[in-house]
Amino acid sequence: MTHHLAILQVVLPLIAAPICSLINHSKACWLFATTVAWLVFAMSLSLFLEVQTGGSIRYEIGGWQPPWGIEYHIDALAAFVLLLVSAMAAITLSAFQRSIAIEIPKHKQGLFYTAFLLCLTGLLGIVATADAFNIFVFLEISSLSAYALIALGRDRRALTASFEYLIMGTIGATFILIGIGLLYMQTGTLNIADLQARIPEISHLHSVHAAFAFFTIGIFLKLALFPLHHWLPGAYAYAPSAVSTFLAATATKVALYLLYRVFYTVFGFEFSFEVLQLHYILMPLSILAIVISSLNAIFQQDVKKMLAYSSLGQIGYMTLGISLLSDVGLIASILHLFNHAFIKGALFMTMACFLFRTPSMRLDDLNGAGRTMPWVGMAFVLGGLGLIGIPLTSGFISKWFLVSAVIEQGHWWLVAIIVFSSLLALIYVWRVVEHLFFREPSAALVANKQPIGALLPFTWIVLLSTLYFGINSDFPVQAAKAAAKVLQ
Amino acid sequence: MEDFIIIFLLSLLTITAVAIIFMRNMLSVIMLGSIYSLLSAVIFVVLDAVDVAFTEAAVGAGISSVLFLSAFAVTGKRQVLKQKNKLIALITVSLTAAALLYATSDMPYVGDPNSPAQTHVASRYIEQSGSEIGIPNIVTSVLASYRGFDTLGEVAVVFTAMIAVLLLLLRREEDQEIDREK
Amino acid sequence: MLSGLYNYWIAILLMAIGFYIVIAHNNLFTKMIGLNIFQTSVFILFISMGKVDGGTAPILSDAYTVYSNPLPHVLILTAIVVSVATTAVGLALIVNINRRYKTLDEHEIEQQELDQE
Amino acid sequence: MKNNPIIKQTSFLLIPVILLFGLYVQFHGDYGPGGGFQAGVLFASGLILYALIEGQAKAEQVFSMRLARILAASGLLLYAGVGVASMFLGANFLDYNVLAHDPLHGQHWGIFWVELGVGLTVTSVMLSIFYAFTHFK
Repeated sequence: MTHHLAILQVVLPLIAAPICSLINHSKACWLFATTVAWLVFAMSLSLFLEVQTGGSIRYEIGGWQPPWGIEYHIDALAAFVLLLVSAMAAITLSAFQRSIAIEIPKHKQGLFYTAFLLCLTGLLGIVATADAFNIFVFLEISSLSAYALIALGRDRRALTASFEYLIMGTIGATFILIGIGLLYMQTGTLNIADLQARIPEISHLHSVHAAFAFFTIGIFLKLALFPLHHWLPGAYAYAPSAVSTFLAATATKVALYLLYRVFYTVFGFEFSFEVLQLHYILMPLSILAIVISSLNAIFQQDVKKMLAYSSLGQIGYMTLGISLLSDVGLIASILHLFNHAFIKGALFMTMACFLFRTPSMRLDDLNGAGRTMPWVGMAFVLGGLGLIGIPLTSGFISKWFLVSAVIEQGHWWLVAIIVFSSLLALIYVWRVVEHLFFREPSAALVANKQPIGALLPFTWIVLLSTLYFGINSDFPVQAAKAAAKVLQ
Repeated sequence: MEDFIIIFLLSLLTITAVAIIFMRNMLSVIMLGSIYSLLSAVIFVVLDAVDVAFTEAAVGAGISSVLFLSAFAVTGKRQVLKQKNKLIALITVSLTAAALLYATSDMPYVGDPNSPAQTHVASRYIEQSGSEIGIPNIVTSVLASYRGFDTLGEVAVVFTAMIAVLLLLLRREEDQEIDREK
Repeated sequence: MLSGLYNYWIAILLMAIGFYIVIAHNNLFTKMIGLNIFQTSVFILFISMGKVDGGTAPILSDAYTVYSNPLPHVLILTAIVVSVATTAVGLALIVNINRRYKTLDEHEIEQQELDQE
Repeated sequence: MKNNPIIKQTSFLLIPVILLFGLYVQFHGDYGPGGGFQAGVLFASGLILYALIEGQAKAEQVFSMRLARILAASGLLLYAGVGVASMFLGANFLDYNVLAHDPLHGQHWGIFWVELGVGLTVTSVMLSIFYAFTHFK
């Protein structure tokens, strides 16, 4: 039975989604979806352990051997990302029941959980599959459900943000489809391992170069890498709290996973970086993303939007790690993917806690909220420290790896940029802290005793795990090293 | 002969697409979109993709148009059609088209029986599906069996679309309050 | 044969037109139609690469021996479904945007959002 | 449109033909062009035509929103269920060979059920999306 886990962890939420739509009762759907998410997490955990000891797992769907049938391939990198996605899904669903009950109209809650499960299915499917076209199909499952989930935000700007995401996302997916088409035209296959074997012989072809360009731009769009990031801040800022938390922690991470897969596995390191010299584009874009997004974050009045801009900067760190072309850089990138998912998840969770009592996420509405809700305020401070990259937080570990990779290459000026952007992070986190703790709370806020429920303990669990990984970083570092090894 | 049919149909398709750019009336745009789908369906028939043609005709010219028209009925008839960002659009589009034209320089010709696309994976479907699956329509064999998991994903996409549309369009009293505020 | 690449050239031209409509037009409705044209042109690209000279539709029969490639057909069947699903979700969003903004003009929507901040 | 006798009479002749053709396409997909998806779209168009001619209320008596939602979910479950069934019979997910006493029959059965699932889901999804748009006024 363990042999089937590779497919089951995608099929289980896929089967659960229609059942959830049939139940269509908010409380029952929540219980059902949460149970499913934890089961999926258990499956991906056992897959992860199995891959660590026994090597990667291949699964031939329909019993057809690849490249004729579709194959699943779970290697150390895929297992690591699957673990991250399923953990965040289980935590989000467990923590946000009350928040969802408040933010989503009651008659839509059953469908909300259905869409959430579908989004989870899509994200897991992208990671697990070893077939280029199958990636496209699951990408669309996750995107379509994400558009709907984002549009459920109370603010009407959620609708326009979601529409912009839909247009950009569809263009991105269609670009990826064109890339798949061009590769199929020249190789006759869709299986990733088969593509990997065949591309070196035809790497001189113009169509293969064009395919690479289409893949790159399509994935950059999905990843929201500067300058293709316009859809992201609005989408994260106006989405319901649960959706911002889940997507911020997983969606761009899965896009980054796709980037690793396409650059390293499908086209191969040699083609991507030695023939086409991709890093000459990737590095400047990463630096611009880091600097400009951090500057943008400073001037935001809405804290969720500020966090979204900060995410854009953090994506820059991850792609910067890739563009250094070294083993340490790649490990730093994968490690930051993992650590940042937890830190950003925790920060969006604290915002959801505040939203129980404050009217909005604007800075002025948060005045004094840290004093009336000290546990939440403390959580934000700790999460913010992780974001800046203070020692003893997990954010420090991944930045440490990144800085050592940079120094190894002798790019001292890059160290200056990383330090500068960390200072910017300090400024934008401090602005929020100042409003939370050093301003007088409004009378309405003091009087508001709305209970927060399970969200607060879960916020702290996520937060403490980031602190734990900051002090004892063995687990993420070993997993990231194993994952990086797969790509070499 | 077949070449001329294709060239003729592709030219018609181009004319339709160009007309859509300059059209000022939304209803005509929707109708032209429908004609565009129908024409592409005919092209698919000429290119031997009968299943695809069937689907494109039913979906593109049928269901899509019905959806566009029902959405159009809800959003109201008065719509100003203007163009802005012309320069940015032209630059982006030219770059994309240039990348693809660059790619065509070493593409196998349309119809080439020895191109990689025809000889590698696909040849097994054509040669073996009769004995492995036992049904004449190879497209069905590949769709439902060899690549059955893609089709499961496709059904999930359709299902997701329903959930998404219901989430967006289902309305109850609490939702209608927003209308009164505005 | 005029040229073996004619189909691809036209597909690229159509793709450019569709893409242009998506970016340049200010009306959200027209953007969706542009997106449809863009996607359909990609379908033509795929189906053209599956054509085999002298072949017939890939339905086995004793009368024929040469068949066109069924794999691109299968992929595009899925892609058509994905495209109609996207259209449905996009239109549902448009209908909602029209309700809350009373316009579908991108420029007017931006103006209203600036006023809101 | 409802009051035009010509449109009404023509449609009443057309609707049964469309529905029958839908059934034909569903079950003849193995031999000719077509299959679950095309059949589902055809079936849905027949019902949408009925809704346009006879009005939404009457159409929903025939095929209610609730029924559409249930059938959409069951179609997807049917498809995935075939996959799970082959898993319980000791093969990989969606391996139809084990569904009957010999592989060819197994493939036949597998494809039959899977296409039925596609048809069910597509019909009901297309219909409920159409309903959702017309309800939204």
